Amino acid sequence: MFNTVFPYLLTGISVGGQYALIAIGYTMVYGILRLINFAHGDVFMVAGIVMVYLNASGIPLWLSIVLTLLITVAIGFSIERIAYKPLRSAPRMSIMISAIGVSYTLQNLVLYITGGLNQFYPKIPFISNSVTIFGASTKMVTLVTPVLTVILVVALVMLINHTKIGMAMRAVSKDFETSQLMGIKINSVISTTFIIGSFLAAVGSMLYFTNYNTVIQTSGAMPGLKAFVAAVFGGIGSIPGAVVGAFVIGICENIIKGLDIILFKAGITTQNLGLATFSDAFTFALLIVILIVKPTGLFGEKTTDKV
Amino acid sequence: MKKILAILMVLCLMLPAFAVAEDMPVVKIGVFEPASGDSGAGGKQEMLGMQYANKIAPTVTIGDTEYKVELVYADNGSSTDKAPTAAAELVNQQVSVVLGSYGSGVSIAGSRNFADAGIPAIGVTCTNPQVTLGNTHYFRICFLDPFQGTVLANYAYKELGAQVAYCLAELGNDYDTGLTYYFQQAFEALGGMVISETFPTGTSDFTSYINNATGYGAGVFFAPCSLAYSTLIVDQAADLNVNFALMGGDTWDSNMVLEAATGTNLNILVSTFYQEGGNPEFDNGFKAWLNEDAEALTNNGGNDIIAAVSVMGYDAYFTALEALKAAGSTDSKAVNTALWNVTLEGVSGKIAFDEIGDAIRDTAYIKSVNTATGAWDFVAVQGVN
Amino acid sequence: MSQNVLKVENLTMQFGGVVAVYDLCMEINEGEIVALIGPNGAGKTTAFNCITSVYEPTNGRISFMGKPIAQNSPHKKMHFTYAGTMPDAFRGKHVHLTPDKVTKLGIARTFQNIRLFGSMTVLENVMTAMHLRRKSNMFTATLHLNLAEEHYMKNKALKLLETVGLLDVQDEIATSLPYGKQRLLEIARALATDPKLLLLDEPAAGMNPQETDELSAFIKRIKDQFNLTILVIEHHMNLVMEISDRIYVVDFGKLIAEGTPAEIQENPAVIAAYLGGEDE
Amino acid sequence: MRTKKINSSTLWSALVIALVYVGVFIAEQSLPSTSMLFTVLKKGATYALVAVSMNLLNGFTGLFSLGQAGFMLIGAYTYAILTIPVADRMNVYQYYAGGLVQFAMPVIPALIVAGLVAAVFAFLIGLPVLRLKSDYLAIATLGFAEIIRAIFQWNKLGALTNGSNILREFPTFNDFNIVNAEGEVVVYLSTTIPFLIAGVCIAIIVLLINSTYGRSLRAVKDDEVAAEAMGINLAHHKQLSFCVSSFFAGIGGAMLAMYQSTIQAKAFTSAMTYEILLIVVIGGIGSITGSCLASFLFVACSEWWLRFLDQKQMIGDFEVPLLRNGFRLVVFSIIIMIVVLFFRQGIMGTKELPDLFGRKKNLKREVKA
Repeated sequence: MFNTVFPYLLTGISVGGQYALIAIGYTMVYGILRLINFAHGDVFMVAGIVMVYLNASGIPLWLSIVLTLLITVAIGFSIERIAYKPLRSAPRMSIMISAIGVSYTLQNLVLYITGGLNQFYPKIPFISNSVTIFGASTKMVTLVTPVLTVILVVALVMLINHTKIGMAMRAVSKDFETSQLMGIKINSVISTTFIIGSFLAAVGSMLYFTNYNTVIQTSGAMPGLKAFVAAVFGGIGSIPGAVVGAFVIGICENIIKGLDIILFKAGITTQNLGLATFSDAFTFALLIVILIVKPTGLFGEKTTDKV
Repeated sequence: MKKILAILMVLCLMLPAFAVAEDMPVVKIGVFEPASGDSGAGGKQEMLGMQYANKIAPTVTIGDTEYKVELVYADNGSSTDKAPTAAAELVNQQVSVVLGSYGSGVSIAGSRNFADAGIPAIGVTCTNPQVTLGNTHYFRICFLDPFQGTVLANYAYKELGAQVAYCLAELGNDYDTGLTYYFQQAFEALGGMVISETFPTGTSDFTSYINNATGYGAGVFFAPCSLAYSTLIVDQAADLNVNFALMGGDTWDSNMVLEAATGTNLNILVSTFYQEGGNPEFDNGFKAWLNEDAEALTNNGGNDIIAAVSVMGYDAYFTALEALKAAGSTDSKAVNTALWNVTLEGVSGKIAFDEIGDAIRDTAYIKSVNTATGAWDFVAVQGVN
Repeated sequence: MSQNVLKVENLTMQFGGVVAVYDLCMEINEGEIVALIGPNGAGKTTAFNCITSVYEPTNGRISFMGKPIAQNSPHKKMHFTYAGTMPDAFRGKHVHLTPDKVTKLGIARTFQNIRLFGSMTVLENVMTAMHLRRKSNMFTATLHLNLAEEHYMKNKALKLLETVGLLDVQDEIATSLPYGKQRLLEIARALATDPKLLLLDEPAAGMNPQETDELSAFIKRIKDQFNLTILVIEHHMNLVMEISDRIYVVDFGKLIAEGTPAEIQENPAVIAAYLGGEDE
Repeated sequence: MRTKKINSSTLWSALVIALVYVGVFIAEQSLPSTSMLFTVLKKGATYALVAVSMNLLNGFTGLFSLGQAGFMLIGAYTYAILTIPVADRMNVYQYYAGGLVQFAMPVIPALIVAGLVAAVFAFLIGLPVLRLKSDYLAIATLGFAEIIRAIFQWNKLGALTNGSNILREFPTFNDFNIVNAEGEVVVYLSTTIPFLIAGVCIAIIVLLINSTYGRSLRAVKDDEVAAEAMGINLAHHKQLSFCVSSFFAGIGGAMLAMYQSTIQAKAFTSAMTYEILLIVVIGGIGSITGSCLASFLFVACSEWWLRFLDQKQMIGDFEVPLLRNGFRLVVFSIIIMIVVLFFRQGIMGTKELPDLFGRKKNLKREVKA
């Protein structure tokens, strides 16, 4: 039994780690701006494209990695300044539409630049290598991802709990107006949030695309959506929630993909039920169940409406 | 500010498309192919064949008049919901005949638009029987899925000795589902067992599916999906050290699969329409053209390995020219009537249509990836038996 | 003949550890104007919200016209955290209606922080409040087969606007009115639901002395005109003393006094509470 | 005085709408039927209906739902399953032995059934999700749309839905054309009829919005607590709006099927919902007229007017730079960003057609607030 389930678990943890890095970006932005940043998945995709083009230009790999991180951060920062900042006083719906617009623009821009063709992601040595663990063969990146994710999250939580900017972030996410009145520089807090989010998305993109070697303009859509679901699942606004949610969703979705064979081997079913069709749908079903049982997600704070 | 913006936007929209005056009369051939989306790469390679053919034969004599052949492109975006509008655009441009598409689903989706406008279409590599069945305007120059599926099943069972086959298809892709369906029919008829699964569009993690195949003890992994996915599957299968053979349909016949497989220890087999070297004259001319034209080379994936779909595109173009000549007019209805009797000695073989509008073909080529050299090795010419 | 219109028994409302209303008992008879007063944060609006079912009380029973409209007892899990009295008195029967049901029974209210429908005109605001007494269904209403009813609604709304003196601004967007007029519109809107009991939450807040004077006459007038029983929360003591038949005083969620205006003015506990309240 | 003014402006609006219909009809008889204009008009009419149905939810009830594509999918599939001619079923359901359903319904009843089925699904989905607030509701409905898509693609239901494969051969807009015995078209109706269907549906929505129910829905949008205090049953009215909206989204989906001539569950993704949401916002949240205008502009821009950007263009001997496949979409998305950032109220704000003819509606303050 263990041998049957283990490979799926392994993949699930790896996928979960990648989702987690994207989900943090969603959850931080939501915590501060109450904005579902639909463009975040596309920032992740653009990070992949940037890496492809930098590597093709012939500069050393380490330099392209550094530059990719910097450029992605710059893109995340400018998106906020161009598309969200002017709408700060507008209804929340407007900002969300703007986010959808940015997502649309990024995808179309990449479609135009790449001509709609798959771009091959460069191989990053060490993490691209194959390893065998408990009889299951996999890429090194599968093992590296969850470890790196946990390290980054711990660092982030330390940053939020023990630095001045972290304190400002917590204050802003508790009460936007009041913290503004208290003299917190809202704009720099928001920019920092976007910078951190984009940085993690760029790291996530490196792990992700090393695993799945091709980048195309729609590459960001599905991981983005899943990561977002993970963030909501864990209680949007909560960083540990996003991480837990991401791992739960990553593992569940891969178990579902293998559920037919697991059931088959356990002797419960005799034929293939085509359950793999529901690997995505299950993610959403799980989300809806959570929302109905606990409307603000696993670790979400309860909000009350003052009458 | 707002006013200026508004005016600028209106001006942008008003920007007229400048028509270019021509001395020679023009006959328009519609190219209904995906230039973006999952099948974008394949569609572009298919278009290369047409573009090369257009370069070789830029004019055609219809009746007594010489016409310049103009290719009109519409990108169907590899998706069945964009296809009707792309088809409508071609209809709007009043093309005489349409070539394409790569991918069966989009061909079916655009079919009705062509039918209603009375424009015939020549399917190039859309192998699902549904494309031509039950209509009189859609033709096709390639073999069909029941044939291809059977050929592959035969090969897998008899030559590879596989008892269990694992089939993986993209949800909602008519090409994938069709081919796996016919493969399954044939493979089970031979006495083998088939596990058939599907993956949703946009999937990038195939490890769980590959694990499934291993778990079922599959001898062959048959995944006739778009290029976007096949490269991912090849890459991930290599990492998982699988001990079964990977098998693909004609979509796998691409240098991108080669690139992904080079340096691994996989056994990859594909069925296809054409084997490089079948017509040296064409091969050399096409390669020379690719190497001259930087954009064409990029669209071919950066090297000059000839994809079978390019050859098919080339043949489709000449089939269209033959039909125009036979019709003696550029009127699409006349072309439609003429197409039934068109025959052509194409690069990929002899082309003639049966009563459904399908090409009469009974051979497929099977080739495998030489993972050391990164080239295709010819394996066999297969018929149904 | 005076029947209990509203009876509140041992009402306790607890949010986590905070007890907003503690063991509140009230009785309001038909035709009375009763005031509920107390310092800020004493739990007056929370009591209103319990009566109108916006909140579900932690413990206690609220009856309207002799029928319970809310009844609850603390959940077993709250055994240690529950801070009120009589945790078992109301066990056995659980009643919780949605606010609209309560309104339909005949309790209407206004809000302390005015809550008008911002996208609608003054007239539409009032007409919306008549939706609950409709006889048409979705199909007849959509196909406009209910013209007679629409006509009736409109006329009644216009009459109500005339009563509160807002006839001339019927086509203005409700939230564009000055503050005082918005309060009057809230009353008109509440009246449009055909209530028996009207709950007014600080109707005089933001009004100048002259408007306040007019308001007390106005409240008395509508009480007679529409046969109402009125419960009012107010800080304006002049108004309270002038219109109320009886007064309940709460502080820190607890009832500290009840009686006629004259009695309350003399009550030492009330004076202490108010003086203490002003220290804040 | 006031009532008279409303009447005259309403009259003018009716006249304008009537002129549009006459114009469409005449254009269809006189212009070549292959013109891109008609493609745009057909798709525009379809999108207009869907956008208005979404506006009913988002703009008039304040329910932020992103499930529109899911309900369109249900409508489209119901329509297709019910109307494919029996003779063609063997071909269409090629892997499922002709499928389960062995009859074909006329078009209009099938459209209504399509709407009803979508509404029934909406009712069931609404029971749990409508209790959720704002963003959470949006995510839950988005999730349900994805679940619906997966269910319709499940091969175990293939006898009904044809699995994930394409459905086709059902009647399309072109089948509305009246043909003579020789098969030549006598009267073109392939654009006029979709206009009529969409028109009737939108008219019903407009009537609903202007009824006492419509006022209540707006009250729910403005202030849920106050609406409830005024005796409006929140659950009931939200459910009602959700079902009505889904009913028309279902019909819109069926119209989309007729426009496309083939359908596949795969195409009804969240991207489709976002597209419709963009239309609603560009038109102005809370304006039916805006949604309609924006649909046509959106479709025309994305499918027609900007097409030339995808192909090489010469001005004299000068080749215009940047133009190649995909540039159209880049320009289009930039236009959308400009609209979103600089024209926040959309084309119409919350104004409607009669307001353009002088109906007084004091909305200044609200717009600012």
